[in-house]
Amino acid sequence: MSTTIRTTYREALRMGLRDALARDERAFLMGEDVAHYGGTYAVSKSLHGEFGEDRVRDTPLSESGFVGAGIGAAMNGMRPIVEVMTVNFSLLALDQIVNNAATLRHMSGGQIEVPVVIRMTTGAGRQLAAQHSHSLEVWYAHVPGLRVVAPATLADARGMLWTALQDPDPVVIFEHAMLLPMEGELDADAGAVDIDHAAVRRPGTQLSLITYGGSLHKCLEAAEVLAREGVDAEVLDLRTLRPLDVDAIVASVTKTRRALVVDEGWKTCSLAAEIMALIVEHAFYDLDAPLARVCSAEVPIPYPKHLEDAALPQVGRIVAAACEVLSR
Amino acid sequence: MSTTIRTTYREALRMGLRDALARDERAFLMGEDVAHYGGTYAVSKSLHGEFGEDRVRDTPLSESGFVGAGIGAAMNGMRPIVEVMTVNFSLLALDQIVNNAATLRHMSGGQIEVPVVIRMTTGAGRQLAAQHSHSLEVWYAHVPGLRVVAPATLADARGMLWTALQDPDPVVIFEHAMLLPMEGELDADAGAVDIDHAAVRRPGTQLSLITYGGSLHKCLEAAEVLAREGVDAEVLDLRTLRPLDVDAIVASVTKTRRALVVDEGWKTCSLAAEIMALIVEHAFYDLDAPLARVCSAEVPIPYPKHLEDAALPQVGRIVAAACEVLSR
Amino acid sequence: MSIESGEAHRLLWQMVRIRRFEEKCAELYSAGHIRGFLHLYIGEEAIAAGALPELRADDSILGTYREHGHALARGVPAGAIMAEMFGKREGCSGGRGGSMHLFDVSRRFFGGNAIVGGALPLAVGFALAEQMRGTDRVVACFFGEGAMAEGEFHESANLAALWKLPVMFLCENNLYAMGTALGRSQSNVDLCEKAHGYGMRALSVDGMDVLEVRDAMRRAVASVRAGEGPIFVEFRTYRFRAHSMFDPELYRDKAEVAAWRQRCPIERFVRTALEREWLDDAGVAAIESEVAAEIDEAVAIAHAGTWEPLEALERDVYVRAPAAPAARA
Amino acid sequence: MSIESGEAHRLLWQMVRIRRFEEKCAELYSAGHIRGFLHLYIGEEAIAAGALPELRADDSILGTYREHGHALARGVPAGAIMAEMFGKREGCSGGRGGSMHLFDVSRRFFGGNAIVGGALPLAVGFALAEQMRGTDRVVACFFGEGAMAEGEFHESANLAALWKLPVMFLCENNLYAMGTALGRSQSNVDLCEKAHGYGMRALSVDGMDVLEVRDAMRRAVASVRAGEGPIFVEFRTYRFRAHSMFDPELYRDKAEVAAWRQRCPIERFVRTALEREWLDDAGVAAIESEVAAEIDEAVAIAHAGTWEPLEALERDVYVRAPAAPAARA
Ligand SMILES: Cc1ncc(C[n+]2csc(CCOP(=O)(O)OP(=O)(O)O)c2C)c(N)n1
Ligand SMILES: Cc1ncc(C[n+]2csc(CCOP(=O)(O)OP(=O)(O)O)c2C)c(N)n1
Ligand SMILES: [Mg+2]
Ligand SMILES: [Mg+2]
Repeated sequence: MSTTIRTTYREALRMGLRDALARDERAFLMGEDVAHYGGTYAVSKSLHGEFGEDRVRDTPLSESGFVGAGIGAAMNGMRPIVEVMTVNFSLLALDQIVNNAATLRHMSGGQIEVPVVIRMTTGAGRQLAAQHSHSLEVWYAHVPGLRVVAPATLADARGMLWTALQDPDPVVIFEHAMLLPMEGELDADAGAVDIDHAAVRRPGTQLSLITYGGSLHKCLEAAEVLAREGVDAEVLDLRTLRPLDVDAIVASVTKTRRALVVDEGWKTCSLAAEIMALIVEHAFYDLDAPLARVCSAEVPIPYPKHLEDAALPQVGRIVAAACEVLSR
Repeated sequence: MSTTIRTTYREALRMGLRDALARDERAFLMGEDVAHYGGTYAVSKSLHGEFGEDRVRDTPLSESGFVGAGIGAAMNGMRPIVEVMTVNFSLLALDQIVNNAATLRHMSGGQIEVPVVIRMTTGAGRQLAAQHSHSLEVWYAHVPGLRVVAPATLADARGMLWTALQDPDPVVIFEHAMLLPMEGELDADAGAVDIDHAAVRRPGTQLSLITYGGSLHKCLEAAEVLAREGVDAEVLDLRTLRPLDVDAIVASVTKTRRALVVDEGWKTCSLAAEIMALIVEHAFYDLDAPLARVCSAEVPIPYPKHLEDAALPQVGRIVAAACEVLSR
Repeated sequence: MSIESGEAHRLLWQMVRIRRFEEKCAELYSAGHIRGFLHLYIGEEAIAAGALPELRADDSILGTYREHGHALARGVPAGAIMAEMFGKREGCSGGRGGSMHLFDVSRRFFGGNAIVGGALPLAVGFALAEQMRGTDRVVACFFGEGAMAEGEFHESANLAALWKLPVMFLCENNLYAMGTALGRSQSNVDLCEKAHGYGMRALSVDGMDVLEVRDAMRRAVASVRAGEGPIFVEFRTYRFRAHSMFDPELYRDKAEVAAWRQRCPIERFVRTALEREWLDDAGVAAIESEVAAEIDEAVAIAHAGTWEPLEALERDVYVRAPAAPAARA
Repeated sequence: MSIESGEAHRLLWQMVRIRRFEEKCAELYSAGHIRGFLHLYIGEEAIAAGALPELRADDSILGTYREHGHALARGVPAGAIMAEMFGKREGCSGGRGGSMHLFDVSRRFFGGNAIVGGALPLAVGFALAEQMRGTDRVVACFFGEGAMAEGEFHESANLAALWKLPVMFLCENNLYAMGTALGRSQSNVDLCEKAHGYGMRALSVDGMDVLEVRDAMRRAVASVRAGEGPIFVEFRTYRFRAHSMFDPELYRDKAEVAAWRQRCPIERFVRTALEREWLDDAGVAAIESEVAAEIDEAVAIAHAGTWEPLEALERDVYVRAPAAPAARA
C-alpha cells in the first residue's frame, strides 16, 4: 500500500520540477526570478541550489526572448521548462508561442519537434488588479498545435509536468495562483499523470458542473451546498483544456441531462462557451434544460476586495446558477 | 435621390481614411509601410501625398512600440488610426492592446480615455501559409474594453472607421484580405454607419446563417444554393464582434428556429462557440434542431491551394452543414 | 549647486513626505488595510522629489507600479493616494487601481503601469501628440533598469529618437529587478551606452543626491523642451526595502543594503542643509511634524472613504454602454 | 584574399544557381505554379554563397522568408525547394510551407520564418542548447535590417551576449524593409554600434563581394566556435527586385537600383575571376549550362510532384493525435 504525505499545491509543483530536473539532464528551468529570488511564488525555491544556475536559470525581463529561446532549445534537443511569471505577461510572448511553437511541426511537414513546456500562473483573487488578474486559458486553448493543461489537484500539480515533458509537442501548464497554498494528501510516490482525460471529481446524477483550475474547488463546495438542498451534482474537472475531452463532457451531460459551466475567464468567447457549443453539437437531445455558465464579469478586474469578489465566480453564484438550471 | 458609385472594398477603405484625415486634424494614420510603399494592400496608396508624412506616417517594424504609441497619442488628445499590417503580427502588440488600451479607462476609475482605432487585415485564402493566415478576431472579442468590428460590405468598409473614430473607446477593425478587390455599388455620399447592430443581409425563415467578415459572402452564396433547393435561409452579418448584438441573434433564431454559425477562426474556442452559447442561453426553447458551426480546420493553415481550401469554410461545406441542421 | 530660499525646505519636505507615507503604507499593509502588491520607493525618494518639480503643469508623467513617490511629488493629494490603496472610491483612481495604478489626469499623472516596460510606448505616443500639435510640452517616463531588457524599451527608444520626440526616458537604476541583479540581466551594464545605440543623448546621475537630480533634470527638461529630442537619464539608486511585501530578499547581502543605507538621500540632504545653514534643526523637526499631520489626515481620509457599490462593477468599461440583451419570457 | 583551386568555381556556381533558380521562380510565379508570397534574393547572392560554406554540417541555420538562397547554399536540393514552392509533398517541407517556409532538418536548416524577427529568439535557444551540451557547434541566424527595430532583436541580442552563446547574428542590410528605407526606420543607421550597445562584437562587410563575405564569415565562425561569444555581422547589400511579387516599388529611384546593379555580385566576381585567371570563359559558360540543367530538373521534379491528399490535412499538428469524440447515434 502506498503511503501519502501531507503537502501543498506549491510544494507539489516543486516536487514535479525536482523530479524533472533529476530525471532528465536535458531538462532545465528558465524564467524571471526562478533562481536567486526563489520564484515569484516560491515554487522553484531552493532548486537552483540543488541543480545549479545553468539548469535553474534566471532570465532578464524579456518574455518574447526567453520563451522563444525555450522553443529554440527544444527544437535543438533540450527539454526546457519555461516559466512565464504570470499569464498576464505571456501576452508579450504570444508571437513565439503561436507562430513558432504551435506551428513549426505542421508547417515543416512534420520534421520539426518542439517539446517545450511553458508554465504560467493564472487567475485572480489576490487583489492584484486589472493587469495582473487575467485568466486567458481560452486563448491558448484556441490554438492548434498546443496542448494546454490546468492542474487543480496536488496529484496533477506534481504529475502533469512529468507527462508534459514526455510529450513531443509544446504543452502549456496553467497553475492557479489561489491554489498554491492549498493543502492535502499526496501519494508519496506520485508520478506522471495522464493528460488526455477529464476527471469526475464528484460523481452525481442531476447536474454536471463542468470546470477546471481554480474554479474546481468552488464547484466542489457548491456541490456540497447543493447536496444539502437535495441536489446530486457531478463535478467534472476538465484538466486538459486542449484538446478537450469531449467524450467525458458528453458522458457526464448525457447522464445528468443538465449542465453548468464554471470558468474564471471573461464570459464572452470563454472556454465555457466552447463547452456549451460542444454539448449542443454532441448531446443536444439529451438536455432537459438550457445550459448555463458562470464566468468572470466583463471588466478589467478591479482592485478592491468586494469588487474583485463580485467579478469572479463564487460559490454563491454557482449555486444560484445551478438552481436556475434546475428551475428551482 | 442619392447616386451610387462603382467601387471596391479596398477603395471604400481608402475613402474612409481620406474622410477621416480631411475631417479631423487630430486624426492620423500610422503603421508599417502605409506611406511610401503605398500600404501593403494598397489601401492607403497616395494618402501620404495628400496629407503629408506626418499624418500618414511610416513606422519601423515595431508592432508593440507603434501600437502603444497610438494608444498614448489617443490618451493625449489625438485620434490615431493605427494600421497593423495583418492580425498575424498583432500578436506582438497584444500587451499594449489588452493591458493598456482596453484597461485604462476602468482601472483609472473612468479618468482616462483611449480613442484609438486599430485596423488590421485578417483572414486566409491567398496561400500565405501558417504564419500569415490567422483569423484571431475571437481573441479580441474576448476582451472587455475593446470594441471590435468587421466590415463585410462596401458601406461598412467606408463607414465603420468614421463611427469608430467618434467612439471614445478603443475600436479594432478587422478587414478581410479576400474582400479587398470586391466590387460593388456604394452611395456617393456614404458616411458613418452604426456599429452597434448586426444586419440581416438576406431575410429568410427556415435557417439562420450567422457570420461576419469574409465569410459573409460565402454564406450569401450558400443561401442562394439553398434557395434553389427550396430552403429559405436568413443571413445575419454580425458586423460588430464585441459587444455582440445578442438581440439580433436571438431575433433571427427565434424566427427560423435553426442556426448555423460560420466563422473563419479555428473551431475550438471560436467566436462561433460564443454565438452558440448565447443562443442556448437566450433561445434554447425556440430551437428545433441542434446548432452547428462551420469553422476552419484545426491546423496551421497550409500553403497549397487544395489544402488551404479544405481548411477554410467554403460554400459547399456551409450548404452541407445547413442540410444537416435541417435534417435533409 | 545653487539653492533658492525655500527650495531646500521643499525638497526635504517632499522626500520626508514620501518616506513617511510609505512607512505608513507598510504598516497599513501589515494591518490588512492595503492589499495586493505594494512596492515601496524607500531609498529612492531623491529622484521623485528632485525631478518632478522641474516639470510644468502641462507636461505629462508616466510611471510604474512603484509610483507613490512620483504621485506625491506631482501633487496628487496624499489622501487620494491613500484612499486608492484602501480601494475606496475617494481614491485617485476611484479605488479601482490600488497601489500599482495611481492616476490623476487633472495633474497629467498617467501613472501606474504594472507591466514592466508597458508605459514606454505610451510615452512615445504622448510625445508624438505634443510634437504634432507643435507644443513645447515634454513627457516624462519613469521606469526601472529591469525594463531595459524588454523589447518595448528598444522599440520605444528607437521611435523616440527617430522622430526626435520630446520624451524623457527616466531610468531608476536601483540595481535589481526583483531578485535579478543588473549584471545578471544586461550584457552591458553601461545603460547610457545603450541609449547611444539609438543616437540618443544620455546622462547618468547620482540618484541619492536630490540636488544633483534636480540640476540634471533641469538641464534635461530644458533641452527636450527646446526641441533637442529625447534624452535618457540614469538615476543611480537603491531600494532599501524588499521588492514587494512578498519578497524574502534572498538575493542580496545585508551588508550591501547597509552600505547603501549609509547613503540615505534624506539623511545626506539634512546633513548638507544643516551644514550650509539652508535649514536648522527646528526647521527639520517642523517638516517631520507637518508631514506626520498630513499623513494622519491621509489615513483618516482613507478610513473614512466609501466602497464603490457592487452595481458599479461594470461601469467605465465603455463610455457607450453596450445594450443589455432584451429580457425574454 | 586567397582562393584555392575549385573554390572560385564553387562560389560562382552557387551564386549563379541562386540567381537562375530565382529568375525561374519569378517566371513560374507569373505562370501561377508558385503562389502566395515570393521574396527574391536576387542581388544578395554573394552572402548566402559566401557565408554558408563556412559552416559545418552540425551547425544550425535559421532564416527568414527570403531564404531560397540560403537553402540552396546549404545543400537543400533544388528539386525539393522547387517542389515546396509548388506545394507538392515532395517539397522540403512536404509542401505545407511554400516559399517562406523551407525546412530541411537533416541539413540543420531550420529555415523559413515569415514573422520578421521571429527566428531570433529561436536562434538564441538553439545556441543555449549547444552551450549547455558543451559542443562547439554554432548557430547562424540570418535576418534583414528591418528586423532590428523589433523588440525581439533587442531581447535576443541581450540574451546571447549576456550568456555568451555561440550565435551569429547575420544581418542582410539591403537598405529597405519593404518600402521603408533604413534611415526612416532606425534612429541610428550604424548597425554595428547597436550591437556594441549589448557589448557584442560586430563587423560590417561588403555583401556584394563574395570573397569578402567568405573571409569575414570564416573569421567570425572561428571566433564563435572558439567560445568568444556571439557576433553581429552586417552584410551591406541590395535587392535588385521588388520586395515581393506584389510590390510596385514606389519608394525608391530607378537610378538607385541601377547604380547598385552595377555592383552585381556575380558580374563582379566573374570579372575578378577572369582577370586573375581563376576561371576562363569556358568555365563560366559551363557553370551556366550545368545550372540550367539542374534547374530544369528541379522544375521537372516540382511538376511531377504529387499533392498531399486532403485526408492528411490534420496530420502533423500533434504527434499524439487527439482522440476524436466517439460517434453517437
Ligand atoms: C512584463 C512583466 N514581466 C514581469 C513582471 C513582474 N515584475 C514586476 S516588477 C519586476 C521587476 C522590475 O524591475 P525594475 O524594472 O528594475 O523596477 P524596480 O522594481 O526595481 O523599480 C518584475 C519582474 C511584470 N510586472 N511585467
Ligand atoms: C512581425 C512582422 N511584421 C511585419 C511583417 C511584414 N513584412 C514582411 S517582410 C517585411 C520587411 C522586412 O524587412 P527586412 O527585415 O529588412 O528584410 P528584407 O525583406 O529586406 O530582406 C515586412 C514589413 C512581418 N512579416 N512580420
Ligand atoms: Mg530595478
Ligand atoms: Mg531589408
